[in-house]
Amino acid sequence: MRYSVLQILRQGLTGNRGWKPVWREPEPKRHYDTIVVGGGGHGLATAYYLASAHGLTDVAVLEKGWLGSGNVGRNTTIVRSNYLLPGNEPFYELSMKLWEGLEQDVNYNAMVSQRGIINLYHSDGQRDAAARRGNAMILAGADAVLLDREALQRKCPYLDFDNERFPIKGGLWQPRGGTVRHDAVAWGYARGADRRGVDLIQNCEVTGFDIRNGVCHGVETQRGTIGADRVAVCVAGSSGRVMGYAGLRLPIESHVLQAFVTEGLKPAIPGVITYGAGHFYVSQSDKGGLVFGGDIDGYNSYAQRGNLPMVEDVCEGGMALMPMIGRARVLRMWGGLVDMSMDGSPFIDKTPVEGLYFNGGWNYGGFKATPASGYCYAHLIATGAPHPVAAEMRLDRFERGAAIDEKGVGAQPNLH
Amino acid sequence: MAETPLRARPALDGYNRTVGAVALAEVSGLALVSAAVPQGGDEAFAAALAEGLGASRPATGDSTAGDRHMARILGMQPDQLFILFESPDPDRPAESVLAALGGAAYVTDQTDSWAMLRIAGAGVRSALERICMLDLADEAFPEGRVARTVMEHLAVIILRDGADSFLLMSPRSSARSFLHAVELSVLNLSE
Amino acid sequence: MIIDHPLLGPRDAQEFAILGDASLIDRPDWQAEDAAKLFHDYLHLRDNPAGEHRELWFHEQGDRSWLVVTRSTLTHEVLKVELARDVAIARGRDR
Amino acid sequence: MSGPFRFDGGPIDRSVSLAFRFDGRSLSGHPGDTLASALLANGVRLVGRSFKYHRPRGVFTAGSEEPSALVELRGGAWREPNTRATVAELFDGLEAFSQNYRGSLRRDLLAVNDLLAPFLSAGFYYKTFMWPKSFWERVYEPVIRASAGLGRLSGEADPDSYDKGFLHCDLLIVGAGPAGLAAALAAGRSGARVILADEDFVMGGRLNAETHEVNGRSGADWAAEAVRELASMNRVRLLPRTTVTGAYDHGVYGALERRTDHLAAANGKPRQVLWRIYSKRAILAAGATERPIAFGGNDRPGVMLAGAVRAYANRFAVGAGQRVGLFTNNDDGWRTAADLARKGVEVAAIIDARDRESVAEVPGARIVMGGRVTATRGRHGLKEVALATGERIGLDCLAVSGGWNPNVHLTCHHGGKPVWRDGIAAFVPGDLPPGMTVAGAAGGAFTTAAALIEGHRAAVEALGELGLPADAGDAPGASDEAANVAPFWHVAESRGRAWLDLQNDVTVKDVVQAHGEGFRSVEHLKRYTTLGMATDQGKTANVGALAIMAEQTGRTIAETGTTMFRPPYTPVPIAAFAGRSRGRDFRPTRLTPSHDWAAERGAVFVEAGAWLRAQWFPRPGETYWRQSVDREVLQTRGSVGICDVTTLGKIDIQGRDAQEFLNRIYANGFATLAVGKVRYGLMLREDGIAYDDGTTARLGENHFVMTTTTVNAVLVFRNMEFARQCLWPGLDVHLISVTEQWAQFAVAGPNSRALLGKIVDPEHDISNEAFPFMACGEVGVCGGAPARLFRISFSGELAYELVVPARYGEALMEALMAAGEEFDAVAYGTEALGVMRIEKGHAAANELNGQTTARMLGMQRMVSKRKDCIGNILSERPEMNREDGLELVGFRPVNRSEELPSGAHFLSIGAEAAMANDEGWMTSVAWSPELGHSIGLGFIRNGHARIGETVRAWDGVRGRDVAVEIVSAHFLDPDGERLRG
Repeated sequence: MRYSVLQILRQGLTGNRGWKPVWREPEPKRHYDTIVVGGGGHGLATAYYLASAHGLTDVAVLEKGWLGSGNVGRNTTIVRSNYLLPGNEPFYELSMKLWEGLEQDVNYNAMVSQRGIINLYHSDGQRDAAARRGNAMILAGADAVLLDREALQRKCPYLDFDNERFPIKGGLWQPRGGTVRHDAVAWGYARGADRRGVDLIQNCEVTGFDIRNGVCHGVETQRGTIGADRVAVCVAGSSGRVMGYAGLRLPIESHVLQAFVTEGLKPAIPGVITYGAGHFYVSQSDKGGLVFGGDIDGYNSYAQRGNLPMVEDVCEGGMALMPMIGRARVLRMWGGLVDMSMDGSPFIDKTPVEGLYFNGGWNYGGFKATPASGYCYAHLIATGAPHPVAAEMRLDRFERGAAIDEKGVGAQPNLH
Repeated sequence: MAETPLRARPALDGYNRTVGAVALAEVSGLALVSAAVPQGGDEAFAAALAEGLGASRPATGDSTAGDRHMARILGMQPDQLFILFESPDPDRPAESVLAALGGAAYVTDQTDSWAMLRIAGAGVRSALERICMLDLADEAFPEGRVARTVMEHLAVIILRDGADSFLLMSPRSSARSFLHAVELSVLNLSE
Repeated sequence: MIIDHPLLGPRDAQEFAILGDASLIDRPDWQAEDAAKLFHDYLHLRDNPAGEHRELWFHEQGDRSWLVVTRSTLTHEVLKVELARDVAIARGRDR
Repeated sequence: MSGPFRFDGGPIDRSVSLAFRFDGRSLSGHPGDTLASALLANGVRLVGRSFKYHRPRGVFTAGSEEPSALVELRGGAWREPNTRATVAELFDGLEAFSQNYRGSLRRDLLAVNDLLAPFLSAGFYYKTFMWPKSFWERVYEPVIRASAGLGRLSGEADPDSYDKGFLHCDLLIVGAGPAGLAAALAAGRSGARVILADEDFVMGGRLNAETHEVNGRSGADWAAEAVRELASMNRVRLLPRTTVTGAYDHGVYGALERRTDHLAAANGKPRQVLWRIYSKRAILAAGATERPIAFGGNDRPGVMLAGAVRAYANRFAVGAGQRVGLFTNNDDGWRTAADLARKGVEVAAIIDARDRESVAEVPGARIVMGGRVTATRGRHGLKEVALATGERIGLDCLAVSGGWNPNVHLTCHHGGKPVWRDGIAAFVPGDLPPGMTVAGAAGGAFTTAAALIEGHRAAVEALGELGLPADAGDAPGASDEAANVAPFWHVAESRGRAWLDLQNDVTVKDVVQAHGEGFRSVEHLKRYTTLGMATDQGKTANVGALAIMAEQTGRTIAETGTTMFRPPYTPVPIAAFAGRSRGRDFRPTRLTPSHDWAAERGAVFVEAGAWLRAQWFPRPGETYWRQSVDREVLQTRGSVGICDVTTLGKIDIQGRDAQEFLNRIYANGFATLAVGKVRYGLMLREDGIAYDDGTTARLGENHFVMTTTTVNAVLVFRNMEFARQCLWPGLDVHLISVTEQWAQFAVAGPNSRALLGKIVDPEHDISNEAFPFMACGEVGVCGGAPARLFRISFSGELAYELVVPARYGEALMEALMAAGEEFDAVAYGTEALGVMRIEKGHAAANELNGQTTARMLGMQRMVSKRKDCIGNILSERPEMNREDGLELVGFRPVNRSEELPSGAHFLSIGAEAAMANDEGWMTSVAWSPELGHSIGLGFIRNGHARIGETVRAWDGVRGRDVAVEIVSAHFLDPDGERLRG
């Protein structure tokens, strides 16, 4: 069923009883060409691009819960390609370009909304770093505008420019940045993959790998062993747990990142704002809630919940930056399981086990990477070679001394 | 030792204010010296402490009183103590401690590192509960108890030096922010 | 979170800074044949368990002790707290 | 009586009238009223509009679960959107406005959405608005955004203040209804430290809303007496108006106390206090929330929950209608009819979905057992209901009860999943957070008697677990009420839309459609339809919707499960979480010893981390910052300048093994530093990256003092403690920060020695011979003040750093300036400091940004390979030692009049501006007044080999492109003659 205005009119006039299921609920086959482990955003995108870009449709996505229950189901929805380092920026810019064509590509409105993202600076040193970053972005084909205080004030008059502690001096603006309705990304990719023949299998947790003589032949699941020529793991916060089944240790720790949404409000904040003197970033959803977040709690956790000190820290940043949000009420807060890597950058790579692939280490920033992650992972799986923009995202980079450390804090995941 | 013509400025400029039942006052004139115990030197240190200051060594988190120089010994870290006392030579308190302890500890002057503020009075714990995460109830934090903690993003050493009296110490450079935090806690509760 | 400090009793985790896996105590021998690999693994690779995790916490706003906290990463339950110095000595670290 | 809907009696203080305004209309109520009860008492039924279809909405509940009666409270900067009228305490002068409409509340233009409802079904927006592509941001989305949302922020800074606080207790009791009060009495009488928190402004919970008796007296009276007794206990803390919003780890709870929201003005006191409660045990006695039944047109103002109608009658003495009906599936609902009838309200009909005999006789009421309400009528408020039989009954209020849901929310905050209990047709708590027990209705014990017993018992058990004495006496007693309930979720015979989520406009049809489209897990249902995502988080909506999904899938409700409840229990203002930390108080401010001195001289200050530092000192006539900075640089280099450098981290290091320890902390050798000498040190992280540098002086055999950069002071100390305690616990070394202890001043320039000669007491020889470059020692200054002198130089000039106890810092600054008058000494700020260090090619924060190797800094030979030190091994990794790696060099513009852009990237001449050709970047730039042109430092591939080459400093983000020449980073005095002179 193709979605369109006409379809809506047709269905509306017939009591909305004719809508078809967005995806099938197939029984797993005994063998697939490729199994993607993890039905979050990246896994679904990988399956979609395996089918749409490489014609590989003998593919199953195995999801232990419900489709989209990964971090694509709980994040702050920001998309941007404002990275600094050559190992990252071209990859995120590819992702941005894919976002820009996503909805027409998958025939699903994911509300890709390019209302812009601004990272504020508060000192000359931060301005210099912003300029360096802006230049790196433009060199990689992205867009960047360095706003001085006056230009920024025209765009965002509600910020506390004269904050008595850390006055705002300007910002680095990426006009093409913005937000995307996160669940719809999962559903759009799922629907696109399903329509191309990919089996999406929910409530099917992978409990082990079938590895013989260093070669992976499939996976063990709650619903039995399923064979595959290639197994592509894509489980974000569960990376350590799942790859442990294959005996692999990773440069990754699982942490908790909290995020927040307020009650619905009439439009108050047009784009995405990121504070430069505290841990706080915010946007406003189309429903009206202020969606915001900050730093990770800092301790290793699989519990998907955080604690009060970080809640307070984030809200302190918000109040220092834009005290007009003080009377907006936090409606809901949640904790996501994030796969923090040793340099804050991800991995899309083969593993020492033949036929076993790994995608992870997305830290707290995996959502924006969803399309490129799927695209480059599919490229690696289908062609055997890394996609050029993901060529630095290798598991051996620490041995080589080629960390991609945007923040410059070294091999301590809770600082990234 | 010559008396220097350099004017000493107290960290809180001699602040002193009473709001309702709570009195806030800067404590000045006391010296503070840290004493680190060399590895393997615990016994020598205990003996020197008894000999030089007439004090026993407190456990970490506790304090003891000495019988010389009004000294109070604060157990700050497993191998480090603070000695709060009236220094015979206010400009060289570390040397005074070194003399008293006969080299049984590595000493470092901390007098100017901390702004010292005493908060006392009937409402004192209600005011402190707005900024201090420690349990200050009698059973949990009796007189003589000491802790380093954090209040309103500031490092603070808190010593209970009376039933309704606490000595607070916070880094000198942020003394004004610290005073503001404590003062506001008192004001927020006042009628 | 509350860390039950072995010397000071229960203290709010907000007083602490967290480093990570307690295996960071086991710094390799710099003169080992394969020191490069040992240091790489030591600094970068993690068991990252979903369950009991031994980790290093620094009581920065407290008594400045480094602690080894054994804690469940599934429930956050704290199972054991030790002075890291004692752990290090027990693991053979000295000078 | 203050209106036709107001009864006699009840705990409402009629001796005082409170004037208030709703949408500009002047109305009045009494102390004890909420805004909702006062509106109902005044006959106001239309209160707001729903989120999506803009349907009329009225008061639906009497508590914090309210989905419909949301208002903007107060005006101006105090405006508080989406405030539940049902919990807003009335005060004199209260002003409230309805929200979410265009035009007027009665004639909302956006109500057109309701007519288009067939085309706005669940998830319609995912299926359209995709063409043309560019229309999303420009056309569709702005329209959607403008019509979505609910209330409006004021757009002004929140003018109130907020506070935080920390409380400790043996037992936290959440909720002061019968279970909570019984628990508090038992624990309080036993002498335990107890905190009893309740979100209401009157403690007692449902006892105030019902006519039950406790210990032979009215429940409300018993509750009031219990509260009085508890208030007299000094180890019991009562927190009314306090919502426990979240259960965190290890017995920590977050609670929001509303301290001035019931007052006309906060009078400078904190509006709300966010408490962090440390509890050893907690009892959840949060009661239960009634749920509705879905039927056609069940969203109309006048359709209310039965328990709420009862609460308005009994507690607020307000009739929610004048001709009331009841639609129920349980016995409890019948109490509403009985209580209203007792108040003299006309109860016109009782429709009970259960096909059984009538529960009670209610005079004048038409009783329909096995009945169904299928539809309602009334544009802005209920006028009539229709039954499945076709019968129509005129009503202005329909009280609906579909049973009660235990308030399990806090039990889920650690991931516990509620479990379905058939007997009460409701979810009850599953796994509990450690230390928590549940008592009363929150656990499914719906009778008052059971709540009292459970509360009492829970307290006694908690004390037992804590090893505390329990001397609690007997539990209070109450007469048990019948509580038969038969699950009944929606009226299948309804043809019109039947609402589940009143605020977000989710109807039974939406759930059916979601199922048809494959969105069948509860999470998919929620996300696809927006069920339960409104400000009430679906407190009255979720279970009904789950039941309908269960019907669709043919599974039980238990199998269907429920979505996660997460904090906060009710919404909390962002400002409350922030407390005082905003504006000036966002973070502490650190001031240098010479701050006031500098401020008096008009210095411009700059934030450097937590510090405020003097950036430059403008003099009269200087209109542009660089005039001041150039003067400060030239005067320093020409004669002498003084700069407060107290912000540097300082660590006192002592011990028999202090030297060996330093040798392992620093990458360069420290094994041979003599007493009385200073050495530059470079610190690596274990990954081999250079992260800090500074100097360390040896003051004695076992005594060193280290300086770190300002920003890394805390991290360096932490890392050194780690090395000391965890890596080499056998070394005798001890650390203590002395950053705050010492005021430190750089005295730099050719006349610095002469100046210091006037300050340092004469018995100390500071001649070049006696006190050469990199010497240090303890001295006296100004006639005996203790001081330390270090002969080190960041400026490249003959220079010293002079250190005195912080209390003398300000006076020393004055003394230095006075002594320097004859040399025309100048105070210089961070800007001049920066210029001079760039002129000397010294790396600072812009270069040491955590991505820099010693090799990039040209210091690879300093990293001693003959010793163990942090970072040594991993600094040898191949990619960090590439032949064509980045190297720090200097840059100057080919056209000397051009200014260099910091942050520019380097491209070879003729190379296209693309990432593949990126060769590095400019880290720092300055105007060198001595050279008379702009200079820069930067990292560029193979820099040293390319000195003399011209490249582009490409700064596309600012539209600039400057031809620059690669030069040595040492722009001035490359051989360092000045500093040794």
